[in-house]
Amino acid sequence: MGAVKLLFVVQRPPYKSENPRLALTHAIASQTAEIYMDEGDSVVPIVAFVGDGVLNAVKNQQAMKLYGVTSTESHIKNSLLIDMQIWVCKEDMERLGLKEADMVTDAEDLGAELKTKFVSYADIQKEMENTGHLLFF
Amino acid sequence: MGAVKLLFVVQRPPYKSENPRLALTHAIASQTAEIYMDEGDSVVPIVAFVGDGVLNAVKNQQAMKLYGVTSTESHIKNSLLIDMQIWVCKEDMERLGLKEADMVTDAEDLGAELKTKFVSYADIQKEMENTGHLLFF
Amino acid sequence: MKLAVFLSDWRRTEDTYERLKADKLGVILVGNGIYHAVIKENGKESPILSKAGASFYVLSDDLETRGFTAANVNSKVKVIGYGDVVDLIMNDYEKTAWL
Amino acid sequence: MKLAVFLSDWRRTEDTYERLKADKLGVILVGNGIYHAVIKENGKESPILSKAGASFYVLSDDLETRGFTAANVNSKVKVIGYGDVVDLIMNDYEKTAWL
Amino acid sequence: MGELTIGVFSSLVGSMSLDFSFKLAEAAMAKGHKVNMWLSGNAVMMAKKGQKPFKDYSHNQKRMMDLIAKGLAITVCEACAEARGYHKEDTPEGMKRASMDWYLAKTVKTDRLLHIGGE
Amino acid sequence: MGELTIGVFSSLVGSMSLDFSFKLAEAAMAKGHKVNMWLSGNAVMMAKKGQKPFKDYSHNQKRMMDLIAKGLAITVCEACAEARGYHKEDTPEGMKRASMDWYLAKTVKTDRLLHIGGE
Repeated sequence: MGAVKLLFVVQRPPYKSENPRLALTHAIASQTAEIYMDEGDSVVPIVAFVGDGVLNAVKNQQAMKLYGVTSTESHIKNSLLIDMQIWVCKEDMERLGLKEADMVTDAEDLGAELKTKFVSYADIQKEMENTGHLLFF
Repeated sequence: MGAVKLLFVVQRPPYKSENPRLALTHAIASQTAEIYMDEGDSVVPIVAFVGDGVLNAVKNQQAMKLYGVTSTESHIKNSLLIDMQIWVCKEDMERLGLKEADMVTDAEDLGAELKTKFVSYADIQKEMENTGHLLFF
Repeated sequence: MKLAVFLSDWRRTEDTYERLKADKLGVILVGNGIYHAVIKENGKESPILSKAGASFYVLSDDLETRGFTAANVNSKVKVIGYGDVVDLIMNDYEKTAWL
Repeated sequence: MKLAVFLSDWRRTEDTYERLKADKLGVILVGNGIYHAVIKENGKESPILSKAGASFYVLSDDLETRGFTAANVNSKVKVIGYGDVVDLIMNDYEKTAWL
Repeated sequence: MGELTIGVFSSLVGSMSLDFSFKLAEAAMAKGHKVNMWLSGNAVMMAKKGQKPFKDYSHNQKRMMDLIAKGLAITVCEACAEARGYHKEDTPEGMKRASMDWYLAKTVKTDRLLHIGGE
Repeated sequence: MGELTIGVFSSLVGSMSLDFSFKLAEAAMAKGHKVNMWLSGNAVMMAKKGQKPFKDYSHNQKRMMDLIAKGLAITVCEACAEARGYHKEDTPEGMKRASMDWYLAKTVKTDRLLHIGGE
């Protein structure tokens, strides 16, 4: 089968449900899925935040300090560190009054080279068409 | 303390969450709460359906036949049977295009004398003011 | 793409549905999504049903669980069973999206 | 009545809040309700904050968990801690309603 | 000092309303109030011993045990627990199981009720 | 005949999306399709033996056991289970526990994926 693309689409804010966090941890698990796959197979995930889902990518989340729970910010940074693509919908940021300076733009503090991509909804729609399977959260 | 009034307000439709059903089962439990109370104390519940919560009181629910789960209709009928007041907001029924003929109006088949009361929101607001505690679902 | 979208909520908390495009789009109403097929709020049919070019389906088990029958369903929407849902997923569409 | 209302959602699925009346009304934004205190969707403040005569509060723990601080909060809303929530419930209001 | 009764229906991992409830109970007890808690619906997920404190998931067991030691009265809905496969022997030390009438009865004498009936 | 993989994240009692998933799996298997199921988030509530079949609560254990006997491949997220206090010895017969990569790997060869990522 070769490489299968998976698009994880997060449509809702963090902390009301566990599911936005699980979108990230499931996508990250693509790194270790080889043990269950045939030689040469792989999965290539992209996590895209759309609608109110962009609130997951607001920076400076203090979830660990205040509730002892890993923040979605931290999961996004871990994703960038393993070169997993993180997309955030620009139109939705603008609608909610969020600027790039308010968002997790990179994980340079962890040594990651990949940066968050701020994309238009049209880019996400195009990726929905190209991807093997869709996973909405 | 004597009798304490409790108003259970169900604001959301059935089957998306267990909670509208739990509103009814908790209210019904007022019948047996005496064992935990002092002599002369009692709780008097009313369950009011407002907003999309009125969808809980639509009749002919086939939840038992199709999913093996007691319907909210059945819990409403059991409530009437033990003389527990069931209120349904008229304005919300009208907004959703529901007529009294579409609703659980009584539990005569079980031998209940009490009937569902179709009330205006103003009646529910008034009861909120009179009641000891509010329980929103 | 040929996409089967599942809607399971009455009051929706996403706006993805309005933006989604597909060459062939099927909308399957399940769970509390069935209210879109039967309720006319303030006399108007659900805006869900105005998606251009889409085919609409409602799961009869979930309809009847909530006290409605095929007689209540908007004429744009076809009433189907679990077996039909399987066929739509496996034969008629390539991808699914549960919103 | 003196009523403390808790809002814990951003996209709400009830319309009780708009209809509720109280002689003294406190609105406590917790969980994802905090977004009403900090987000201006399409440049407009949340309609939640236009309830006449109400006092508005937001829980700082839930604000900071989501990446916001007191500096982002609408001037109509007071930032409070858990101890303040206790005092509001026990001293300032008689009844509570978690919508 | 007063008496506060908190009823919660939200799941262990999800909305964080359970986390909120325990932090509120802690703050209320620190001010000298008596606190009762009723866990029903998905909140009965607290009625299972041995929950691992991973950082990716809400974990309230430790705070709950500390509060029970300080006098928190906490009871879970017995039927809701059994339906989820939690039996008597799964119940954490100091937590009671009862039917819903326990909660109803508490509303009679409590000064305030905070009923968290949504997720 | 094809292969269908269903991923579910919804709780046992609540939205009835789990009930939907098992009925869909049953219908697909009746038509001769192979079905894989992945339970994560609150759907790991299925990973607890001995759930009592009360009529007031969704009960999927019986249907699940029947489908497993007929060849349903079902795996739950191990960390999600442990965080809720479900250990290896709690797991129903025939259900596997694994980390999330099991699900990811299934997406490679499956003909269709139905991912139910909300409550």
